[in-house]
Amino acid sequence: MAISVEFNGKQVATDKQGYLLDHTQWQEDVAIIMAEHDNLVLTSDHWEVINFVRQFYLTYNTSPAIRALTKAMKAEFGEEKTSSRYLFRLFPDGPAKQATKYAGLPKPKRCL
Amino acid sequence: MTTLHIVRQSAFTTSDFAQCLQTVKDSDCIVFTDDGCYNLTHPCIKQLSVQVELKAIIEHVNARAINLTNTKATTITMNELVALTFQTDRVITWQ
Amino acid sequence: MNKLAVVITTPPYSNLIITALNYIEAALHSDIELIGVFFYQDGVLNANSKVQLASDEFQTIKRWQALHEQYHLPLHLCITAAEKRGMSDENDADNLIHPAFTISGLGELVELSTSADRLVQF
Amino acid sequence: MTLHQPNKSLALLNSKAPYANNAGKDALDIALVFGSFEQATALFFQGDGVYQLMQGQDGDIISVKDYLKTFSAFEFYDIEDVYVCQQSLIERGLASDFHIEQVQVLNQHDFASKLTTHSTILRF
Repeated sequence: MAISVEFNGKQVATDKQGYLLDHTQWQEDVAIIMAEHDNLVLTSDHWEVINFVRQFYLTYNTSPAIRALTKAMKAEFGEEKTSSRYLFRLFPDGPAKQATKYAGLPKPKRCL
Repeated sequence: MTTLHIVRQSAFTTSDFAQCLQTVKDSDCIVFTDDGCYNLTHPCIKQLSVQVELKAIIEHVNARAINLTNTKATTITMNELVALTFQTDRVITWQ
Repeated sequence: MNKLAVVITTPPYSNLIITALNYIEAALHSDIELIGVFFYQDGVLNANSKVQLASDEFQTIKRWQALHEQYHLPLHLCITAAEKRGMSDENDADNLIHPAFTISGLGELVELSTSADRLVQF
Repeated sequence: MTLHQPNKSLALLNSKAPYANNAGKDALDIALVFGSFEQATALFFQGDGVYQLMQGQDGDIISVKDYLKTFSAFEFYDIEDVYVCQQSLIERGLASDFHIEQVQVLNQHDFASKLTTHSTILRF
């Protein structure tokens, strides 16, 4: 993975794993390009999660762990769309990690 | 249900022991280790209104030339501290 | 048998670490089972193999190493706390983590705290 | 993993103000992980630790990542029990004006009693 991601002719710096170094530089195009690298086409179901994770981070200053993510999403999207099986189908590398990356947020801590 | 309090800092420097004193209950045990041993001569130890056992690690007291004659404390070894860990129900380390 | 776990938040350059090591040694010699030690905050510096001490000072890392070798005592290192302090396992050049220590995370602390009858912090 | 031991619970006793060091954040990280593993976890604030709960603070002003905002997410980690020592508030001339809702103010005796209902106590 490059140490930057290019969109609209602009380079945005990332860490070695491809997470943006500055979350304020994020735009929706960034998520689309990151997903393309992973051979993933983002659907509206993906966007629900990506936007939710980003909003969670902006509100609480932390990216949610998977259990907290499903719990927080349940109130808004209901049982069916927040089961961890559903989320793992959308984000095979792990919903917390992958959605966090596409949402332009820092890499979740290794120890968590 | 009793608590073992391990106090490692001098009350002349930090408020850890003062907070320990706010938390300690009847039949608890306070063990002074390291600079916590200086608390045996700190005025705030007189605030103790509950019945607690006061103990200090013998090497830590002797190394610091602390005189225990006018205190209610007894000295223990590290082995005894390990045993106390299980004779009480939980441990709080004030450091 | 009574089970004990220890959390170390004291750095190796503090003399308070000697007390922690003496306590752990006393526990290993008694009839309780010490199931593991978890290093957190500045405690992770205990695993830094590049820490240099004069030969006449207390040799912290050698004591940890000896306890690990003699008693197979698991020494769990919170990797996030270690990385924050310049100790990484990502490549050999940066790897300052002594092999007696295991790369670990806070999930391990959950495991230790649920398995142990007492968790003591030093 | 042997989870769900009914008699096991963790208390995190916070004794440091929020911005000078990482103690509060380090304790919070433990709380969030224990919560994620469905372990009963309670937070206690005593001494300068009570400053972590006060309304209106903003670490961004001094370039500190403000972990206090994360306290508002406790419900998603099943952290319901947050206790503050009344004596510590009084000593510092503080009113019960907190940035999260579920804080319970306990007098010295009740604070100690509540704290010692927990099987494991870590202090930061």
